[in-house]
Amino acid sequence: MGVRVQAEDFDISAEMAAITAGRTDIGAIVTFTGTVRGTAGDEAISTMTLEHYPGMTEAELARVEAEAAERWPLSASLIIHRIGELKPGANIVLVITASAHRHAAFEAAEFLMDYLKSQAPFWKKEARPDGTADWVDARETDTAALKRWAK
Amino acid sequence: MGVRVQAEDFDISAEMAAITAGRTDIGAIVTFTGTVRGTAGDEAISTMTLEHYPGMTEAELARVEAEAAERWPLSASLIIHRIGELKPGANIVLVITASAHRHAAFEAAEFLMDYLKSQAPFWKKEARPDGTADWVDARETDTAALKRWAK
Amino acid sequence: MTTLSQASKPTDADERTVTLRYFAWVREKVGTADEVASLPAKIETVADLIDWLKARGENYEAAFARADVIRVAIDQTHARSDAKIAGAAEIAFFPPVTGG
Amino acid sequence: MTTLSQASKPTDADERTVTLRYFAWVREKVGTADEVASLPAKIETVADLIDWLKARGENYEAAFARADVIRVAIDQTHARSDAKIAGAAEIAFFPPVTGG
Repeated sequence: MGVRVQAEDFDISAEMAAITAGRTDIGAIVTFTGTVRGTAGDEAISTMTLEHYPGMTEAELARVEAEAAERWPLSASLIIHRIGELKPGANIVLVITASAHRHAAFEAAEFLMDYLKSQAPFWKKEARPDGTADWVDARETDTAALKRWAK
Repeated sequence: MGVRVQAEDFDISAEMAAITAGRTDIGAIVTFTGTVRGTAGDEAISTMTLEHYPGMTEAELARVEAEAAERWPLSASLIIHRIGELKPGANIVLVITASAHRHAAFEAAEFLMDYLKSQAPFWKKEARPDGTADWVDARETDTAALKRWAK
Repeated sequence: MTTLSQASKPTDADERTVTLRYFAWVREKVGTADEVASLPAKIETVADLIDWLKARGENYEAAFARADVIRVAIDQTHARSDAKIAGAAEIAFFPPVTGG
Repeated sequence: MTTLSQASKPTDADERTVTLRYFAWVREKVGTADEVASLPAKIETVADLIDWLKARGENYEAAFARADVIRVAIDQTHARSDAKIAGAAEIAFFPPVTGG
């Protein structure tokens, strides 16, 4: 279990190796990687800047991770979210869930992403090649995605 | 898009890099990795041997991958399945799905795994430390998992 | 622009000191990332605090113009606009989150 | 053990040559991974073929004892037990798959 907020990139193979090292109880590992797209609507994006709320971000991610561990039989999980200025194609977020069975790993990873997107205090600002920039609006679909996890 | 059946291990970071190289249209990448567990029920497993049907295996995997690409807006996908004798903890299968949006990537990866598990001609034989071995029985839950994808 | 609550002079006993933090476009509109504010005792809820802030100047008025979209955290925990702020050390205001 | 269809001598015109393949425990019980068989013309479906194979010896009888769990592929495509085998070059028998 772990939560990291960092400017640095991450390496999935290395993170997976750290999670599975010496363990033979894991049968299924799901990873989700979010990356910066080069367009927003039909406009080109030159950079994306991620702002966050230090302290609260880590607390929210840890709370969401703990809830996933309560709801699914997870062997391990990891959330890494990058901050700062990122180029198109760059990694933004990595979620890893490991379990004995695949459906638990898949569901927990989706749950973590749905909650992360609507609860963790991160904000994206997209800059265009002409120097203008806008804050990304929250999407209704991300809020709607949460509803299926209601207990 | 791609399908590989091989004895060799795979590296997720390298496979993801190959899929995403030079692309900025991808926003979400999901990977599923299946690994050999060290126990079956409450018995220890020393090795797992994967047999397959050369030719038909590749054809089935390609067919399932094509169906996923029809049903979800995928930017890319990859299926690698290992064969031969594997130790507990070793990788068995890797599925990668990439899309502009996360729900498509998650759903397509689950679909590929559900179909692969019930359609692709692979068979597992588990050997115990005492030298005895048994073919793994198909699980009803894997067949049941398919039903949610019925069109 | 000046409200009765600001016009009336509070006593020291009525005031509390709280750190206010702003993020993303709320921060840009207010013009600062954080500040320490002395709040009149009559401010009981998040909604009261937003009303009080909006009266402090055009920058605040612009930042909180659409109060319905502003999200709030009291001591780093998500809170509703009717939440009581008694005992809070840090109150943050920000747009709906867009990470991930 | 010998059935009428095997006892009767077919003419060359009635026979077809097909490769039979076996996997996993079906292969182990039959005792071979593949073989070429000459099938009497009267074998029309997968089910007919399984009945014919079961009569060929105890190893086949053991392999196909639970015919309901055996899966079949005709020319590397999944097929049902009532599928016609006319024109098939390769017919494979195996347990339910367990990969992934």
